[in-house]
Amino acid sequence: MLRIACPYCGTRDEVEFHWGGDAHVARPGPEVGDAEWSDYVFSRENTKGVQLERWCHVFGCGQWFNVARNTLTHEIHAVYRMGDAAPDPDR
Amino acid sequence: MADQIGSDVRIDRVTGLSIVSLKVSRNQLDSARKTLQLAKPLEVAGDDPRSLWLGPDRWLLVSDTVTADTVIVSCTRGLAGILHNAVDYSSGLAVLRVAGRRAPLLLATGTGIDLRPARFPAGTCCRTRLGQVATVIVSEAPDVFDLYVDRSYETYLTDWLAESASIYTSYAG
Amino acid sequence: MSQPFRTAQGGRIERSKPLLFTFNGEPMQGYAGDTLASAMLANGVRTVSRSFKFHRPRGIVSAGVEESGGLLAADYGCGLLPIVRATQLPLVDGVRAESQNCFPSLNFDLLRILDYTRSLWPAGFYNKVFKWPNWHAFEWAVRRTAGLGRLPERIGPLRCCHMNAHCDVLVVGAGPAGLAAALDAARAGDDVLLVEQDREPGGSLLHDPAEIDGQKPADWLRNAVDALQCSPNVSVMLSATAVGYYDCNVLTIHDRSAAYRRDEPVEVFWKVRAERVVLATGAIEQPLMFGNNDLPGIMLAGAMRQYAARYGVRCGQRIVGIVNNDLAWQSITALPAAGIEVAAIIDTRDSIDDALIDVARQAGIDVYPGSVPIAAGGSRAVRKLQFRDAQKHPRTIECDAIAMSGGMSPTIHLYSQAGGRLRYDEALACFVPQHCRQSVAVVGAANGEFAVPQTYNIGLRKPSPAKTGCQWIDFLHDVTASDIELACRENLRSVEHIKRYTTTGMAVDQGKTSNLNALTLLGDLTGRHVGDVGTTTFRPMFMPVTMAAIAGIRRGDLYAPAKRLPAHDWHAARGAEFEDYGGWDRPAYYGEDRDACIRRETLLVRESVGLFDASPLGKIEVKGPDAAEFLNRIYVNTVATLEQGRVRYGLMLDENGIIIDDGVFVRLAEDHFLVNTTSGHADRITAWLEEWHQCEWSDLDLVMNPVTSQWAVVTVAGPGARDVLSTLPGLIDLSTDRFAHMRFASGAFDDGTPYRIQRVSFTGEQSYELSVPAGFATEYFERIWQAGKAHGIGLFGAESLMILRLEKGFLHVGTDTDGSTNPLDVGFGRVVANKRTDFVGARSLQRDNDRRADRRQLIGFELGNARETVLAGAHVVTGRGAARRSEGFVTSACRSPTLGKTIGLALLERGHERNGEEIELFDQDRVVSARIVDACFYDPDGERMRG
Amino acid sequence: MKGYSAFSLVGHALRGHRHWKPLWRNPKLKKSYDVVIIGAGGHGLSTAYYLAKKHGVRNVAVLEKGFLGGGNTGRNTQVTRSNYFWPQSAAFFDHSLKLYEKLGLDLNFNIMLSQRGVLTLAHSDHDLESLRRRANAIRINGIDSELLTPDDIKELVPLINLDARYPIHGGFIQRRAGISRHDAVAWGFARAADTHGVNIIQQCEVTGFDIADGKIRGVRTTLGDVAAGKVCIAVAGNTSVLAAMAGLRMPITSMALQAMVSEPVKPCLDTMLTSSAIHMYVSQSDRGEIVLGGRADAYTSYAQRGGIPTVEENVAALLELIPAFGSLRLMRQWAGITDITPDTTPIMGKTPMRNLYITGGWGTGGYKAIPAGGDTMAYTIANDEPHMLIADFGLERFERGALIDEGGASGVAH
Ligand SMILES: Cc1cc2nc3c(=O)[nH]c(=O)nc-3n(C[C@H](O)[C@H](O)[C@H](O)COP(=O)(O)OP(=O)(O)OC[C@H]3O[C@@H](n4cnc5c(N)ncnc54)[C@H](O)[C@@H]3O)c2cc1C
Ligand SMILES: NC(=O)c1ccc[n+]([C@@H]2O[C@H](COP(=O)([O-])OP(=O)(O)OC[C@H]3O[C@@H](n4cnc5c(N)ncnc54)[C@H](O)[C@@H]3O)[C@@H](O)[C@H]2O)c1
Ligand SMILES: Cc1cc2nc3c(=O)[nH]c(=O)nc-3n(C[C@H](O)[C@H](O)[C@H](O)COP(=O)(O)O)c2cc1C
Ligand SMILES: [Zn+2]
Repeated sequence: MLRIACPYCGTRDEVEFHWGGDAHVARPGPEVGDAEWSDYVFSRENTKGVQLERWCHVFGCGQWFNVARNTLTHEIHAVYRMGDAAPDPDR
Repeated sequence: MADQIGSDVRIDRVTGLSIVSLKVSRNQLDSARKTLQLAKPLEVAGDDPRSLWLGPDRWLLVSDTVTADTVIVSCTRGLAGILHNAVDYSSGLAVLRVAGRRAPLLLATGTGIDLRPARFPAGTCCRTRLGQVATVIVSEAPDVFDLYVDRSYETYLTDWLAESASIYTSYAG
Repeated sequence: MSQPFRTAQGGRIERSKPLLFTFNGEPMQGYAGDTLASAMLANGVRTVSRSFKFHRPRGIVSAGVEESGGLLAADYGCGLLPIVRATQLPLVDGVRAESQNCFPSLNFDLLRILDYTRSLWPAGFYNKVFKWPNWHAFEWAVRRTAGLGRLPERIGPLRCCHMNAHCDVLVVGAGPAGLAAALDAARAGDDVLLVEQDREPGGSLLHDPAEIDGQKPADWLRNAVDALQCSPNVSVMLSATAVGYYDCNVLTIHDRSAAYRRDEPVEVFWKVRAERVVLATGAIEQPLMFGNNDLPGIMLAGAMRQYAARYGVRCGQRIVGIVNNDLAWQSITALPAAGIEVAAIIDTRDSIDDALIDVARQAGIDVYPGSVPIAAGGSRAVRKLQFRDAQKHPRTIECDAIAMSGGMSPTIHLYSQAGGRLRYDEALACFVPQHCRQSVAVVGAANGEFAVPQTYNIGLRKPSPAKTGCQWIDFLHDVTASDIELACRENLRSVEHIKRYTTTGMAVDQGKTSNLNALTLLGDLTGRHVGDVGTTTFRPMFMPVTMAAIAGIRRGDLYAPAKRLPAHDWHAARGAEFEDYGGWDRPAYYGEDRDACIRRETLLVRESVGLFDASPLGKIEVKGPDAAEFLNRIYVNTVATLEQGRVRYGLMLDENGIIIDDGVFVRLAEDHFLVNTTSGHADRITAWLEEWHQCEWSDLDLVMNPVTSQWAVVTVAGPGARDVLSTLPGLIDLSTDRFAHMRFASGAFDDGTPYRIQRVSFTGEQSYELSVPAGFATEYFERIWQAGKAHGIGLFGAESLMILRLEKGFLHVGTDTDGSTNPLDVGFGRVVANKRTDFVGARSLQRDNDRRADRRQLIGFELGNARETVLAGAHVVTGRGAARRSEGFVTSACRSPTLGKTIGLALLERGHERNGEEIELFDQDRVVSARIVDACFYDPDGERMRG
Repeated sequence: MKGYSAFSLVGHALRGHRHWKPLWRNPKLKKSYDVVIIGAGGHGLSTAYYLAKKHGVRNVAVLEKGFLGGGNTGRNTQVTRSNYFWPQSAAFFDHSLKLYEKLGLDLNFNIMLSQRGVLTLAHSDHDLESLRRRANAIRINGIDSELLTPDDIKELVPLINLDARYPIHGGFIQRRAGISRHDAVAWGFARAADTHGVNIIQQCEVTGFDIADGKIRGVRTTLGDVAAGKVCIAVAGNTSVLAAMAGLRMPITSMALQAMVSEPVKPCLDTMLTSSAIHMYVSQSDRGEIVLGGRADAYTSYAQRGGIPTVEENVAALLELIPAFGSLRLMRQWAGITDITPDTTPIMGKTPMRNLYITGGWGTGGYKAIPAGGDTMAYTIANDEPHMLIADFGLERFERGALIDEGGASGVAH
C-alpha cells in the first residue's frame, strides 16, 4: 500500500487519494489538428521508472498536487504543489 | 441518540451547532487567515466561532452560541474585499462524539491516520477516511473525538461505529 | 484415558488441566498448553490424514507453521473448518478433529489406487491426455478427487474487524533474537510492536536448553518478557502472524488471539505502518531426500525435540536420526533425556565434530558417519530404515520414528515480499537476506545465525542415489524427485516452469519444507549452481488468512455505505419502497404493488399534484469575478448570457466529447452561480470542477462550495403545484407573470426558515423545486403534505418520475446515453453550433467521426399495437436470422399510463433523419414493430409546464 | 510433433517416463529472421504458431526477456468468453472461443477448456436493462446468451446470497464461456510453434530497434543485434516501453491487476461468476482453489505486485455474494501488469513505422483472445494488411475518435 505525503496534510494511506495521470500536460487550443488533439486526449507517458503524475487528496484536503514516483519500485521521490516546477530528475 | 458500548467507549450525537463552510480565494489566503485568525493546517483555532482547518482554502466555522447567519455576517465583514464564500452548513453535517478509554482504538478500526496522543493531541483536526466515508476528526480532549460527517452518511457511520465497537469489545474483553 | 506417549514429567503443559477432544470420533485427552498435534502424538496417533494427489498416509512432521502432514478438519466452535494445521491449533476443550481427503475411512482409502498406479499420473499428465472429446467430459471427476477438505455446511459465529496501527519499530518474531531487538528499541525510547505467531513468546528458547548470555533460557526469557512488560512504549501481540509486507513498510497481521474461544470468537486483521521493521522470524528445518521419506513417523529432528522439551511428548519409542548438520545432533542427543531410545544417528557427512560423537555415544547412540539413507520401510507408518554405511554396506535398523534434518532455511518470506534480495550462502547451504530497499533489518536465525555461539556445519544436500521407493519433495502436492527430473527432461528447466509444471511449492504451505530441496535438485539436474537457479517469488500470505478477517466488518449493510435522505423516516412512514439509486436509498414508489403504484403516481402528477424528494440533486455554489467564464468553459451551453435569477439547462462533456452529466444552473448574482448536477454524479462533478480549476485554470479567480447536503429539495409537480405551495406563509408570489418557468428566487418563510425555489420541470407539469435546510426537511414535507390534502396531493417516487420524464422525452444521462454518446447525437447540434467559445470536449466534436450521419442518434418511438410492450435493452434490428443486424437499442421504454400506449427512446443509426419510419424491436428472439416519432410524446409545446 | 495420448502415456509409464521429448528446444539466437516477435506470452507464441502453420513463414523468432508464458498469460484468471457488446468485438472474440474449442486437439496439448458458463450479475433494474441491452446485442451477433432470473441463478450457484447489500435482480449467462488452463495455453502454443521450426529464445530482452529511413530493420537485444524483415510487439504491460523505443506514443496505461486464491477445497462453485457493479469475479479452479479478482490498482505500475486495499475490496465483494467463503483462507495474492486502453479494446495491426506491427492494449482481458489474436496478427504480418476481424482495432482509431467502448458497455473486462 502506498503512503503519500500530501503537501497540505502530511502522509496518508493510498486509499485517501485519487490518481490523476500525467502531470504537466499542456491543453492545446481548439485550432490544433486531429492528431495533436488525440495525442493530448489519449496518449500517456506511462513511464517505466520515475514518472511525474497528479494525485488528488479526495478524502482529505481535496487538493490536487504532483508526485514524482518510480513506477517500477513505487518509491516516491518528490511531492510538489500544482504550478510548482518539476523536480530535477537526476536528484 | 446515545449509544453505550461497555464503559470504555460511548457514541453521542452532538446537536445544536451552527456550522459555516468557508471557502477563500487562493489569491487572498494570507490576509484572510490574519483577519479572521483562521486555524492553521490540521488544527482547530479560536473559541466562538471555532475554525476547523479542512484544507488550504477551506474552513468550518463552528459555534454553539450564535446562529450561522451571525457567523456569516461577521465573516463577510471581516473579509470585506476578499473573495470568499461563506454558507450555512449546519444541516449538511452530522456531528458524533466518540469518547472513552477505547475511543482512539475504535476509530483505529476504520482509519489509517496516526491517532497516537503524541501525533494527534487535543486540538488536532483532520479530514480523512473513516469506515469508507470522508470524515472530519477533531480531537477535543484526550480520548474525546468529534466526528463531522456528511448528513446523508450519519446512519451508516453510526451503525458502523456501533458494530465495530461491539466486535472490538468482545475481542479485547 | 491414557496418553501412552506422554513423558512422566517436564514440558510447559499444565498437567493439572486435562482437556478432552476427539479424533475421528475417538475420545482423547490432552493438557492445557498442548497443541492439537502434541496431544494427538501423546495419544499415539500416527496417521492423521491423506495426501492431496495420491492419498498416501500422512502424519505430523513438524511443530510449527511449516506443517505438511498434520492438516485436518477441526471444529473448535466455528464449524468444521478444513485444512486446520494441528501444529498451530492450541488444544481447546472439546475440539472435534477429523481426517481429510480419505474415503471411506482414514485407514482404508479407495483413492489410494491413485498411489498404486502412480506411474500413470506423473507431473503434467493432464496436459497429455483427456483432450478428446473435450476436457469438460473428464473435469468433473478430476475436480472431485482434487481439493483438500470441504467447505463447512453452516456459517460459524466468527466475527472480524480490522485494526490500524503505527509504530517506530515493528519486531516480527519473539524468539531470543526478536526479544533482544525489541528490548534494544524499547530502551532507545521507540514505540515498539512485537508480534509472535505462537501463543507464548520465546521461540527456540522454549525448547533449546543451551544457555544464552550465561543464563538458562527460561530465566533469560522471563527477564526479557518482564522487562518488556514494564516498558510503556512496548506492546506485545501473541497468536498473531505477520502475513504480508507491502510498500512503505506497511505490514498486515492476522491476529488469532481471540479466535479459539467458544463464545464470541473474533479474528482481527491488522495493518501496521512502521518506521522500521525487524524480522526475527527464525528458520525452518528442511527434510532430507530418501525413499518413502513421507511415511508417518518421519519427522523433523528439531520438532521431535520440541515435542519432548515443550510438550513432554515422545514422538516414538525407538528413533533413528538421519542428519547432515550439527544442530540436528543437538536436537537428537537431547531426546534420551525424555526417555526416548535413540537407536542411531546416520550422518551423510564424512567428518563430524568428535564432541558431538562423544555426547551421542555416552547416550548409547550408534553413530554412522559418511552414510547414505536409502529408504524407509512400513506401510501406514515407518517400521524400519535402510541405509548404506561408510563402507557401503547395506544396513537396516528397526524403528518406529525417524528424526530427519536437512539443515535450516531462514524464514525470509516477509523479507522477500518487502522486495529484499537473497543470496545463496555456500557455508549454510541456504538462501539468506542480502539487500532491501525498505527500512528493514533481519536478525537471528532468519539472518542465517542458526547457532550462535557455535558454528554451524552442514553437509551437501542431495537426493539418495538409490532408487528404492519415491523420494518426496513436496509432501502436500505429492511431488517426487522423478517429477522434477521429468520436468527437466521436457525442458521445463526454469525454476518458475518447474514450479508450475510439477506444482511443487504451490500447496497450502507454499513450499516451506519443499522449495529448497526442489531448487537443489534442479541445480544438480541442470548442472547449475543453486544460487543461479534462484527461488520462485515469495508472496503474501505468509500463512493463509481467513477471508472473513480480510473483509472485516464490511458485511451486509456495512459492505458499502448507503446515503440517506434527510426525511428518510417520513417517507418510510408513508410506505416508501426504498431502492439504491447511485448510492442513495430513495423511494422507488409508495405502496405494495409495484406496477400499480407507479401507474397511480404517474397519473397523480398529471392530474392533480405530486410530492417528490429531490434532495440528492447535486448543488455546487461557484462564486467570483471569473465564475461565469469558468462555467462557460465547462458547459456546452452558453453561460455568460444568463440573466440574474434565471435558470438554464446545460450539458457537460469530457475531453473526448462524451456526455458525462446534465442539469440546470442558476445565476444567483452577477458573480455567483448555483450548479445542479444529477443525483448520482454530485460528488463526481464537484471533483470534476475542482480538478479543472486547480489543475488547468487556476488563474481564474473563483471559489466553489458544495452545498448538496445542506439543502433538502421538495419537488411539487402537477396542475395543483402552485396552489399547494402558495399556502406556505412567506413564500414569494408564484403566479406565472411574476415567477415564470426557469426562474429562481430565495427568501425566508414567516417562521424564519430560509428557502430557495426554482421553477423547473422534469415531469412536464407545472413544477417547483423548493429547497429548505435539510434540518427542516421532515417539517416541510409534512407541512406541504397537509396543505396539499385539499388538492389531492400524493407522493411519487423515482420510478414514476422516470416515466413522467420519458413521456416528455427528457434525456436521462447514463440511461439514454452511454460511453459513446456526444451532444450532437442527442439533438444538441444547434447549441454546439451557437457556442462561440471553447469548452471542455468542444474540439473532439470537430472530428469527422463525431459528425458522421450514420451515428446512433436519440429518437422517440411508439408501438403500433396498443397491447404490445417492449423493454429497455431491446435492439432495433434489420434482416432475419444470420443476416440480422443491430442498428441501435432502446434506452428507455414504458407503457405510458398517460397516453395508454408503449413509448420509448432509442439510440438509432441515422435516427434524426428517419422520423416516421417503421422499425423492428428485438428482445430475446421476440420481435415487435414500432414507429419513429418525435421524442416528445406529451404536451410538445410545453404549455402545461409553463402555464 | 510427438503425439500425446492415453496410449503414449501408458507406454512411457512402462519405460519410467525416461523418453519424453522436450516440449521445445533451446535454439541459439540467429543473426537474422524474417519475422521477430517480441514477447513469448500467449499472443507472441500463437502469432508465431499461425505464421508458421498457416502462412508458411517459419524463419521466425520469439524473443522473451524472462521465461515463456511468465507474463500475464501465466498469471491470469482464465476467463474465456465472447459475450461482447460491439459487433467488431463479438466477431473477434467468438472466433477466439471457437478456436479454443478445438485448440486441445489442434495443438495436441490439453488446455483444459472448461465451458462451465460465465454468469454476469445485475444488482438493480437499471443494471438489468444494460444486461438486457448486452444480451440482445450478443444474440444478434450470433452468440449464445440467456437472461436469468434470481431463481435461475440460485439454482446455478446454491451458495449465492440473493439479497446482498446490492441485491441480485437477475443476470445473464454465456454457457459456452468458461475457463481454461493459462499455463497450458502458453506451453501448448510454444510446443506447437517450436515443432513448426519457430525459434523461441528465452532470457533475451529486446533493448531497442534498428531503424533506417522510417523502417524497422531489426532489434537490439541483450544477446546481440538481430536483423528482421518484420517485427511484432507483443509485450502487454510493456507495450508503451517498446513502442517508445520506436518513437511511438501509446494511448495506454500500465496498471497492476491482482488475482488471489484461497486454499483448495472440494467442488462448491461450478460456474464463473462476475459482477460489474461490485467489480469482482470468481471461479473455482480444477485444483479446488477459489480464484478471484477485480479492479486494477488504479495507478501506473510496472512492479508485478499489488497492494492490500484491492485485496480487501475483492474479498469483501466475494463474501457479499457468497458469505460461506468467509471461513476459507486466502493463500496467495499476485499481480500482472496490464496495458489498459481508454476504450478497453485492444490495439492491433500496423503502426506508423513500416515493418513494425503491434498486438497490445489487451489490458485485463486478452487471455481469451490468444488464439484469435495470433491468427489475425499472423495474417496481418504475412500480408501487411489488417485481417478483417481486427480492421477497427488499429492505433489510428484514436486520432479518428472512433473508439470501441467495451468498458462503458460491459463493465468488468476480463
Ligand atoms: C491478474 C490478471 C487476471 C487476468 N484475467 C484475465 C481473464 O480472466 N481473462 C482474460 O481474457 N484476460 C485476463 N487477463 C489479461 C490477460 O492475461 C492478458 O491480456 C494476456 O495474457 C496478454 O497476453 P500477452 O501475450 O499479450 O502478454 P504476456 O503474457 O504478458 O506476454 C508478454 C511477454 O513479453 C515479455 N516482454 C516484455 N518486455 C520484453 C522485452 N523488452 N523483450 C522481450 N520480451 C519482453 C514479457 O516478459 C512477457 O512474457 C488478466 C491479467 C491479469 C494480470
Ligand atoms: N541458548 C542460546 O544461545 C540460544 C537459544 C535459542 C536460540 N538461539 C539463537 O537465536 C537464534 C534463533 O532465535 P530466533 O529468535 O532467531 O529464532 P526463533 O526460532 O527462536 O524465533 C522465531 C520466532 O518468530 C516467530 N515467527 C516466525 N514468523 C513469524 C511471523 N510471520 N509472524 C509472527 N511470528 C513469527 C516464530 O514463531 C518464532 O517464535 C539463533 O541464532 C539461535 O542460535 C540461541
Ligand atoms: C488460475 C491460477 C491459479 C493459481 N493457483 C495457485 C495455487 O494453487 N497455489 C499457488 O501457490 N499459486 C497459485 N497461483 C499463483 C501462482 O503461484 C503465481 O503467483 C502466479 O502465476 C504469478 O506468478 P509469480 O507469483 O511468480 O509472479 C495461481 C495462479 C493462477 C493464474
Ligand atoms: Zn491533503
